[in-house]
Amino acid sequence: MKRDDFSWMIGGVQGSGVDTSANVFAKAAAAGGLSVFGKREYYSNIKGEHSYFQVRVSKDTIRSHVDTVDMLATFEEETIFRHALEVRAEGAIIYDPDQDTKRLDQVPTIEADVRATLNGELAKAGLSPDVRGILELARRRGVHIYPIPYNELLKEVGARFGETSLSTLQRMLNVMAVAASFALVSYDENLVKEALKKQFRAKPKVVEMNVAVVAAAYEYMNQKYAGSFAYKLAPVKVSGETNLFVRGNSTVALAKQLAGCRLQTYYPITPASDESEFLEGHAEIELDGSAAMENPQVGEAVALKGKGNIAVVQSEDEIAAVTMAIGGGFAGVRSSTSTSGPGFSLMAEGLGYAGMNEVPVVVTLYSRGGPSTGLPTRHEQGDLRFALHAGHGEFPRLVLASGDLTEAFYDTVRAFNYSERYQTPVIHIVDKALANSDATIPKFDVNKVKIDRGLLVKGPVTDAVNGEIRRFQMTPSGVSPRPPLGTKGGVYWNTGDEHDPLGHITEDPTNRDMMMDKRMGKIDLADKEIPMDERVNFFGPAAADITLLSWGSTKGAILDAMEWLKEDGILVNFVQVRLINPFPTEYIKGVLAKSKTIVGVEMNYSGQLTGIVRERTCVPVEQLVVKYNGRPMSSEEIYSAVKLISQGKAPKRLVLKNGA
Amino acid sequence: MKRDDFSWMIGGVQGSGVDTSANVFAKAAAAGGLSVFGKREYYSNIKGEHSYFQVRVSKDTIRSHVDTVDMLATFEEETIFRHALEVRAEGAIIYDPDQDTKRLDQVPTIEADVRATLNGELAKAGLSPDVRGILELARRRGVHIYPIPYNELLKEVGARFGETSLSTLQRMLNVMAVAASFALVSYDENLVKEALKKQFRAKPKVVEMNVAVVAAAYEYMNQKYAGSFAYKLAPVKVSGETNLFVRGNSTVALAKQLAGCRLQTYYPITPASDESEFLEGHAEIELDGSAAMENPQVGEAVALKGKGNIAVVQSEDEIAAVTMAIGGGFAGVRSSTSTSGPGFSLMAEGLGYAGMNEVPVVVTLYSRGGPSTGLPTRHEQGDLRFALHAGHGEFPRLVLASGDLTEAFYDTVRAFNYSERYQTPVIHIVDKALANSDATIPKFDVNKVKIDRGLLVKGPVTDAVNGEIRRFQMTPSGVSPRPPLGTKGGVYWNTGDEHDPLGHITEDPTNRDMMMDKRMGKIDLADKEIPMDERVNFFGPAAADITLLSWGSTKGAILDAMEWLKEDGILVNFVQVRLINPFPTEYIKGVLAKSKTIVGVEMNYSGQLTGIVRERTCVPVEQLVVKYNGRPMSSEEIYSAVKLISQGKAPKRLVLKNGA
Amino acid sequence: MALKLSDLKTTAHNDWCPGCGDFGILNAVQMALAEMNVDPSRTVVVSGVGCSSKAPHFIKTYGVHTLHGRALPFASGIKLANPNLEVVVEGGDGDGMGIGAGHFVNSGRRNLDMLYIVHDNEVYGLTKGQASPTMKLGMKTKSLPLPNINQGINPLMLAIASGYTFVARGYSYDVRHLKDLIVKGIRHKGFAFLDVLQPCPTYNDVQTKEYWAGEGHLDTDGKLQPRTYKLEESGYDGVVHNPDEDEMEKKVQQAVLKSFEFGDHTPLGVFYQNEHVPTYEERLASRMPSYKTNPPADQEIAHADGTPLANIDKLLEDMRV
Amino acid sequence: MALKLSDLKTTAHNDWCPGCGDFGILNAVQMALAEMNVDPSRTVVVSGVGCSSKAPHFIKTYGVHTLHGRALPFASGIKLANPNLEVVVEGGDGDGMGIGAGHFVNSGRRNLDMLYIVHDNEVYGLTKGQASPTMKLGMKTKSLPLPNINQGINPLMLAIASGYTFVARGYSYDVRHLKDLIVKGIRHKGFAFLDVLQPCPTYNDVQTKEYWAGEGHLDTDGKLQPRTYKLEESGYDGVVHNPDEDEMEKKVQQAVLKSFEFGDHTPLGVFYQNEHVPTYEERLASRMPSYKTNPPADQEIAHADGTPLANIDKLLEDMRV
Ligand SMILES: Cc1ncc(C[n+]2csc(CCOP(=O)(O)OP(=O)(O)O)c2C)c(N)n1
Ligand SMILES: Cc1ncc(C[n+]2csc(CCOP(=O)(O)OP(=O)(O)O)c2C)c(N)n1
Ligand code: SF4
Ligand code: SF4
Ligand SMILES: [Mg+2]
Ligand SMILES: [Mg+2]
Repeated sequence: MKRDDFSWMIGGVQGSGVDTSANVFAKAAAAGGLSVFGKREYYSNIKGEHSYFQVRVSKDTIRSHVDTVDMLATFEEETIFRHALEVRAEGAIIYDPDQDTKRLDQVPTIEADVRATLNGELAKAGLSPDVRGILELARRRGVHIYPIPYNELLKEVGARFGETSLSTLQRMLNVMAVAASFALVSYDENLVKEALKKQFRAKPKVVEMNVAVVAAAYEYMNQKYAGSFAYKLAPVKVSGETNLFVRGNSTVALAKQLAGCRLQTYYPITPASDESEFLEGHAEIELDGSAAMENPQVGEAVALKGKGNIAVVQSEDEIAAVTMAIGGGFAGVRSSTSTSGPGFSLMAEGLGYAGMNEVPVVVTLYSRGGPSTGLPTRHEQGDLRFALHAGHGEFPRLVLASGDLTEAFYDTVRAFNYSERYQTPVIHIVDKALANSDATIPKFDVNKVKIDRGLLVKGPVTDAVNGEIRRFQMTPSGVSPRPPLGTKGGVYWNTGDEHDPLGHITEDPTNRDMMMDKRMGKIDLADKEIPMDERVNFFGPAAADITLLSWGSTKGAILDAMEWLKEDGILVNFVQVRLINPFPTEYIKGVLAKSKTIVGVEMNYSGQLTGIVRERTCVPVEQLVVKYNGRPMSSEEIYSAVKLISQGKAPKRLVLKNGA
Repeated sequence: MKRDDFSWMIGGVQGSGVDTSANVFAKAAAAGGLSVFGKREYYSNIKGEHSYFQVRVSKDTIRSHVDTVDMLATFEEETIFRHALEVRAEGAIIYDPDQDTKRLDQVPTIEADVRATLNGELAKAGLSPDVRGILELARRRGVHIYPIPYNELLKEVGARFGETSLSTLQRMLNVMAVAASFALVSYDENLVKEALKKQFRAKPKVVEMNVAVVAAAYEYMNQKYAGSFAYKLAPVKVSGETNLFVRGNSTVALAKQLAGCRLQTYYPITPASDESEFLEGHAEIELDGSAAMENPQVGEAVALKGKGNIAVVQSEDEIAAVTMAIGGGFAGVRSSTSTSGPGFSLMAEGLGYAGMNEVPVVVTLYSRGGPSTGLPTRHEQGDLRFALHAGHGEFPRLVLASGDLTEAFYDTVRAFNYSERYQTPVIHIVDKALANSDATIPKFDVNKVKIDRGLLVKGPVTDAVNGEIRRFQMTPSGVSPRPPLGTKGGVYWNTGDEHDPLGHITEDPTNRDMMMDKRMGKIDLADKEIPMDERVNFFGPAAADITLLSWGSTKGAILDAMEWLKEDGILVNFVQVRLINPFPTEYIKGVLAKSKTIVGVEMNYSGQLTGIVRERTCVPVEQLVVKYNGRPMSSEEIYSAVKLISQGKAPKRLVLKNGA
Repeated sequence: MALKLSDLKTTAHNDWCPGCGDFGILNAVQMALAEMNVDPSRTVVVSGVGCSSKAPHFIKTYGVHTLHGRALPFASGIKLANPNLEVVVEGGDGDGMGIGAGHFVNSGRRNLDMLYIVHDNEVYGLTKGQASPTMKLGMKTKSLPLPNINQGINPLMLAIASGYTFVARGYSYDVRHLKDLIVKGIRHKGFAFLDVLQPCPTYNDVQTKEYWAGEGHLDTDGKLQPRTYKLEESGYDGVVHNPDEDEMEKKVQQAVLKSFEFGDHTPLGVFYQNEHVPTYEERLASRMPSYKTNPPADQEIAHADGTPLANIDKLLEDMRV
Repeated sequence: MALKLSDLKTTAHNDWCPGCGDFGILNAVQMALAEMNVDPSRTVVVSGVGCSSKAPHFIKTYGVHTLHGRALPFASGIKLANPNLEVVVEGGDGDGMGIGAGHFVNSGRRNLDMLYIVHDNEVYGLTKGQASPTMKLGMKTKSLPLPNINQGINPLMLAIASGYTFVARGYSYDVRHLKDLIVKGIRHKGFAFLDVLQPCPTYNDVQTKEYWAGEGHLDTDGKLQPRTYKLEESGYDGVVHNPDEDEMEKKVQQAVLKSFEFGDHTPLGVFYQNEHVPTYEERLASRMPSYKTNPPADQEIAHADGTPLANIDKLLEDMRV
């Protein structure tokens, strides 16, 4: 396994600018045409706990994080204690020599267990339990240590701007750490400065000072350490195609705007609310000017009515969030709500109501560490089975799960299309590892996006009898024309009870059978209609020794690992299931029939997809690779796991445990 | 197929005493040593809609209803219109000749579809669309029609008691219909009178009048129709063993008292609330006097403190119901809540919390017709998958489903034992067909009931360190000693977040893995410990042509059908899964390995258990018999279905459709 | 074309008990809608689950019979998506203030322009007469084996505390007066709450029609004294006339004090009305003016060929590296 | 043995922001428990989810950190099962009156003998500063991109409307006074509600410590005028002294009127207290006397050999055919 990339990490106290620095780092790298993948880890806390950000950059495409750290940038002691020993031999640690004497027992936020382990290692090595000791331990393992006198340098810059407040100056510690890092790998200083300008766009004064900080850091590092670090990071020629640097939440929000979602309800919850807040911040929507030319009616409407808009509503709880969104669906508006596990648990009853009344609604489920409150800011794919079965009784629902940020974008649009086409709820799972990861991806091709509103009736109904519309009339496909509430020409009813075609309650057994067949039949219809390329991805050779079977955010790490495995001559292919319901049974059966060793790879305890595969195909998937410690799978872990499996050395249930 | 039993039906408007009459009928039959099975069908309505009760009695054991009606007792027109054509040839209809001219179109509660069908049949036969017409149609099909002048007879009885109010007298219409029915089959008049005395125990005046009504009806029928109806119903010698005549809800309530459930929370919902109301009506609990002798300490407590009691609390919703019950579990009290689908949907989050904090709690899930509000008073087994997966993330739970009233009793006790032994929520599914069915069953053997409180710690904790108890300490079994809140000797914490052994929040990945393994491992432990005879029932020959695979209330109908199938020489066996989680995988694999045709029999659309069997065993169950029209399966339907399958004539998914 | 009362009736079979107070409320709603000459296909009646919540099936407008306790958020979603619809919400007291209490309180904070009618029968009708949240502590109806173990809440005070800008009480057997209140409630700009005393003859044998008519409550001449009276006739004025903080506070306080009267001397009518609080629709429009001219339900989202009408180029530009 | 304050502290790491008002409340709770010399192992602190709801981990009694919005029913279950435990509930304003509003209202109707302390910071702290239900319409904190779109509720009035028999307000930086209120609330026979003004320096830059201390609110001498005052010092008496309907109603009305004061002149102290309403425990005991002598948690349910202690023979007899 040969990595040809650069894995950089920065850490610090929650609220001290760790995010910003990682962003600047990533943007500077992306501006140089590099591929970037960022991963953030933080506690369920507002201020004070440790958080860290790992950014991996490469000239080739990368889609995941690795466990190895090539360079660790720090400006306080906790990050040193926690991460110094993760840095690889020949890697680098940048730190503030003022911290040298800080002792491990002075950091209350480090868990007792972690502290004990470190103390043990230091004692064994005969080193003092302080920053000096831990850095010495790292040095003995071959790590290069780069002290940089942050405060001194900052004061110098400050002096030039007449800024003497140390606490103000220290807000730039993070940028200095970034610049020092880039200086060590001789990255283009201007790209860093450009990134800063973008980051602090609205505040020219801030930009100016930060740019000066960058210069100072470069100067110091070049003078002191020029050539001492072997790895060099060079920008690459940017191809014609433009890249975006995006985060999962925003990607989904953007797609909702485009898909025509015009009512979004939410109750705050990690990691879902960022999406709603993005939408709220962009609630008025620009409309395509070409509309005017192409379709005079639309053009007139645009001219007359101005912009589009999305009503983003913070509700009192998730029961209200989902039922309000269903209300929007009733009114003919594409509506959705976004939540994560605890909120989704409260939506079960509402989902069933939407299924019963054939109302389109999209629930974006940001899956995080469960059960219960669980690990609110950590990773897991633990909600798949629940998404499939949430709600009492039987009703149709589609469940789709995205594997990366690009898929999350297009899948969001599809979720709305499916929900209107099949007039039923759609659950779109985006796991935490996508929601909060930042990466460079190719620009979205807006022209590829098509809106399909299914049998939505626009304009007055003409076939009402006695003013009554047979909303739930039987049709060959099982889908009935859907005039929204407010449509002229008649009226109809809706009820959570079993109902007749008008929507009135009836307990008649014959009608019951018809209605159940109508509703549940829509899943068979979807199974027939939805093309396979929206449902499954297949990677690698048609025949292979090992077939990986997975879903969701593990995609990136698997693809990255597959490249290394290929170099090692291990023949692996990979089926990524994206539409879990209706399940692509025949396709999967076909693939698995050709497989030798099938390996279920999932970030949960029980291998939920694997269970679904067994249920649908009766193919026993006997090798599992699972992880449930709250940390996402790295490409290295998957690489090692598959290697072990290929050597016949893996237990049937291999549990991955990396991550801090 | 030869039925050797008597299937009697009575119908009437909701609130007009249909239930009472069926009860009297059943009790009179049971008092004669007969086996009784009753089934009630009613609308989701308070007053005015049609309801009917079918009571099947036999000298042999019976466990289900049949579709055939031997005798229909009516006292108003709607029952005649709805059920006259269900009566078999040579069967009987008792009716009030005052109704003769009542027209079909005068009964607004009959659904348009039903009316149209009847009108069609009458027109085809050239008959008038009234009571006279429909009875004539029945007569042409070989049914005996027995008019009885209810009001006249009632007035005569009234006169003797100085009661002239017709509306008061008409409250006895139902009893008169029962008596007339029994008279026709020459059943012992005294047994009917005894049953009345039991029914109206508290009201001697009412008993007296009703007894007179019985006498009058017998006299009239004997005089007029003696010997005209071929079937005779005779009491049988009652064996030494006493029988009970019970209803599902009360059975469960009784078992909760016995099991030591001392906190029951509920929010009203059909068909669950009857159970809570029964408990509320018997909130003070007699204690076993022998306690005093056997264990002086207990004896003293009893003497000192008086009776036991159960706090039954009506909560504001089901979220409160389940979380309150968990609160009771925290305090060391056996606690439970009872609900049906819509309420259960609201409990998903609470269940996960109980799983995370290892709190014992029992949820009795009365499964009714879904999805959503669905068919609130009708039957379905549609919640199995949801019960298995309700709640985000992964946590242990046990799911058990009872097949008949006897099982419901013992399973209730087991549910509490499991929940304390494995310190986790237990969902006990009792489907509507059990909740509201009445039957004679052998008296419960209270001596067979054992209470197992698992690792509950009674008395002060002695191993607290610094006053802190390691409530979630690691143990070889995964189960930790459980001192309830309030235990002296220390304190500990609980949280929905991932936690350390003291119950404090921690996001440490190593602790996380340990805790997940601890919790989820309890299901493996349960799988090892719970004896197979509590988990599966197996009926019939070890090897058979057809293996029926089912769960829940279909048990009775399947067993009854098997007797007829045996007579026909069709070799059938039957596996009834009672503990769905942990699933008895190896056992079921073993059984299915020996099976030729495996048939999943379920009262839902998709064959939920069948899916679980495929998931766990990878055995494809390719023949389904399902029913989802809201009506329970009859033994006759199952008989015919299996027969069809044995002849190779059944579609792979056979949908049963009987019932009104 | 004027709407006739009969135009608002459906053929759906009504299965309420004979003598149920729900009938009066149903009539009043239909009379109000007819009087206002609403367009049935631009009107939506939303309900929860309970006896009372079956009402939409008997009214020939769009009807949405939702989940137990959730009528308000469903209705809010409909109104938010299409603020041009007339939305009336109906439901039981258990539905609204038991399982639905959280939505009740928080919907008051929003002030969407809708009307909410609660059928207040002090019991859970459809599940057979358990005590509802409006039943007083210790009261015993024929449906209760033992006296009520919970305190009852005062729905009017709760509504005022929750921020409803129109708070009134009607009586289901005073159909004309009730009809007037419904018209006022619909016309009110903001969220109107209307509590309706609704006898449930099947389960509640305390607050019966006869009780309200004065049974056992005789004046000195031995004549029945009705237990209700009209606020309007008593000189009470609940309306906030000017956008004035002081007047507002005084009227709120007056309404709270008035809401304590219950039992032998129960006021009917408008306790409080304030149209000077901006509606949620107005608040949304102040954030995004196009909400008013181009609300969600009116928006086109796609060209004829299915390509999206939204233009996200600017946002994409922000994300460009 | 007297309990020391330090006995009530845990070693669990406290991760609240520096300067958070939660610290003051935590101290006051610990001081109150120490003063009352409670037995920590007979005391349970129950909370929901939010910054404030982490409190139990810092208090060395039994602690139950539950689900968002569900602290009250969890606590009720514990108290019902073991009425001899001292149960104190803590939680955020979002937790209690947003998602938890339904339980808030309906718990008032029960009047279990517990204390509920709400950390009222007008924001959702743990999810980064969204407006909570107590924030007034139009208010803008630094965490909000736009002014608050919902009306705020008055938690005291809501509590009174819901039937709480003790309603009070404290301030987290007046720790001694707050401690006294907590002691009173715990001692109160019935359900006590205590709203505590809790500055959240991270997200709420309007109701800060400085704001309450009088920033921008000067008297004629230019001195800071604190924005809070003590009811006790103003001659206000919220206590119902006699079991008298009239006095009760007057005191309720007085409390409602007093609850309108907020902002520049914000009362702290006991608004209302009435011990003449029977507690839920008493109501249960009046139905089944053994509940008092032998509450659920004290009951033995099995003999030593596991056979049940309950004797259901009589009930079985009723079911015999
Ligand atoms: C989640 C849920 N829980 C319980 C029920 C059962 N249920 C149906 S109606 C009802 C109460 C009805 O009382 P109310 O709202 O006062 O209406 P009323 O029947 O008195 O008009 C209940 C508890 C339900 N449908 N859904
Ligand atoms: C069902 C559910 N929805 C949402 C959340 C996310 N959540 C955690 S804390 C919180 C709000 C906290 O606000 P508040 O109760 O006022 O407490 P504070 O943090 O201000 O002390 C929310 C919405 C959750 N944990 N559970
Ligand atoms: S139970 Fe009461 S509320 Fe329900 S329909 Fe009958 S009378 Fe009306
Ligand atoms: S966010 Fe606010 S409430 Fe939460 S800990 Fe920080 S200061 Fe306190
Ligand atoms: Mg009601
Ligand atoms: Mg708060």
